[in-house]
Amino acid sequence: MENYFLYIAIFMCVLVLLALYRGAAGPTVLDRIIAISAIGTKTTVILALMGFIYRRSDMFLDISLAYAILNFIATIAAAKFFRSRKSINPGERCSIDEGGK
Amino acid sequence: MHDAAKESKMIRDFENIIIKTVCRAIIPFIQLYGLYVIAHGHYSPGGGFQGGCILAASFILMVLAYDIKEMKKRMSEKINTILCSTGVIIYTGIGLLCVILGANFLDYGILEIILPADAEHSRSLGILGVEIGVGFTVMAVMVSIFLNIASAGEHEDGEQG
Amino acid sequence: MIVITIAVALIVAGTFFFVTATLGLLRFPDFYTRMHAAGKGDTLGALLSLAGLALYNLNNGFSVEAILISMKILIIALFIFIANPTATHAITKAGLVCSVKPWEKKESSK
Amino acid sequence: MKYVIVFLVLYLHWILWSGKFDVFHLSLGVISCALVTFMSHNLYIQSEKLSPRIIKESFRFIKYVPWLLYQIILSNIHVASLVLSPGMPIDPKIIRYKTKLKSELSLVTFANSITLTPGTITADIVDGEYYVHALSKKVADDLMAGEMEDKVAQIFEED
Repeated sequence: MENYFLYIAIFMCVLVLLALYRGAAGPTVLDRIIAISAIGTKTTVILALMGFIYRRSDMFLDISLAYAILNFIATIAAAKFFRSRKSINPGERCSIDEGGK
Repeated sequence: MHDAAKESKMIRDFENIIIKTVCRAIIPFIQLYGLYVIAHGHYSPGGGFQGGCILAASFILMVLAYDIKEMKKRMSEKINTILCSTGVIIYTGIGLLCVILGANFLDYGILEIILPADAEHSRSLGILGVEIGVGFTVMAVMVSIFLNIASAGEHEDGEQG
Repeated sequence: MIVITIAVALIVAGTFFFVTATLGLLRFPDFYTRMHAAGKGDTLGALLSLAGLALYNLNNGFSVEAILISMKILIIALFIFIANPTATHAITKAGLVCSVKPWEKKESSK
Repeated sequence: MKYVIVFLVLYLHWILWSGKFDVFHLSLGVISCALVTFMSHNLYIQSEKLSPRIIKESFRFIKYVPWLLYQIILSNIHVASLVLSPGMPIDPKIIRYKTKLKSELSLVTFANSITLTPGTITADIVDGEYYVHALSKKVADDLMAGEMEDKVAQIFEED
């Protein structure tokens, strides 16, 4: 059964690589943020699977939850950054004083 | 009149009811999880540094969902500084206590003289104490670094930058 | 035995949704539509996989430790269930505020 | 009263995560939960006084979750078929949806339900109007039928 989990985990690592393509090639920066967020969700599940592979679920589940929390906070932070900046192009920055359109 | 309308629109832009409500519901659990990581550092992965980071992350999430003013109601700069130095005092205090009792710095086994426990247990208690100190310091330093960067050194309102 | 079968079925179903989420992330034309694939396919995939793991963990009998570990897995699933749509919404709103134009069908046909 | 409820909920979680039942760890849990309760009790429960409605509401909410899961699976299969079909017959557009919900919690529940159901994302809430980005006509029509909104309104007893 552990072997089976190992195959699933490896398969999901391949999926992470595919999502990483979007992260590297995404035309806008928001695409990259989505890709990283999706990779984070997959990593949470991979960590839980690793707990079963190594028979140390209690340990790996703690890491898994911490990863999920930090992934959530990172996504919210990136979203808030672009929301208050109001532009996704580098260099073109509308400050709040003159912006607010 | 026109300015007032513009201002209210701007405020609404940043107000986000969904993020606020969800963060409100999960921040206490994140804080509890950070304390759990600190307290169980000697059994499971984690410890002072990691737990402190998670605690700091909960405060950062509070800043992201509300603003810096709301966070400072809960944790003012003064309390932050006090926590930062208290953590260092706990850490060095336990270390120096070991030296005073005649062992090396942070050699917890010697603490069995003053604690009602054998060497094994006093060692684990000593590690716990040190981790609590490290956790407080890491949390306070992370939060103050975040506040300084987010407000461009002013600690005023995070929306400005 | 039947518990293991159900658990494996759940995990495989979760993996299937992960696959469609990743394919959608690669294939869809613009940022909003990619968000549809990535945000929701991943949530359901993670939910099903974690539920399968929790079920598999219980097949060796109902000791206190096993139940606690299953509950932990379910708490992680619950956290993802609450947090993921919120993150998706946050990024979508960021896209709207940054005035990223949504892709529409007519534009592609002309 | 508020403090007690928050403390009990947090302590349940502590026991779940800790998994150790000796006196030392349980007392550490009491200290931690008291600290968190002291720091952020008014985050978790914001209303000033508690009414017994909360218990009814949470029971109805628990009944609502399986239906939501069923809907999520159905529409996820729909989106999966969209992804896998070669021509990708999608027709994304932003629709407006006027809601009748009032309270904050029901608005958020409905918004997250919309976001969780694949094919639709809540992009914004402005003055009781949802801006929803819909992936295809089918999911937009499903949303406009208003079944989900009725269910959410039923949970929080709003009409």
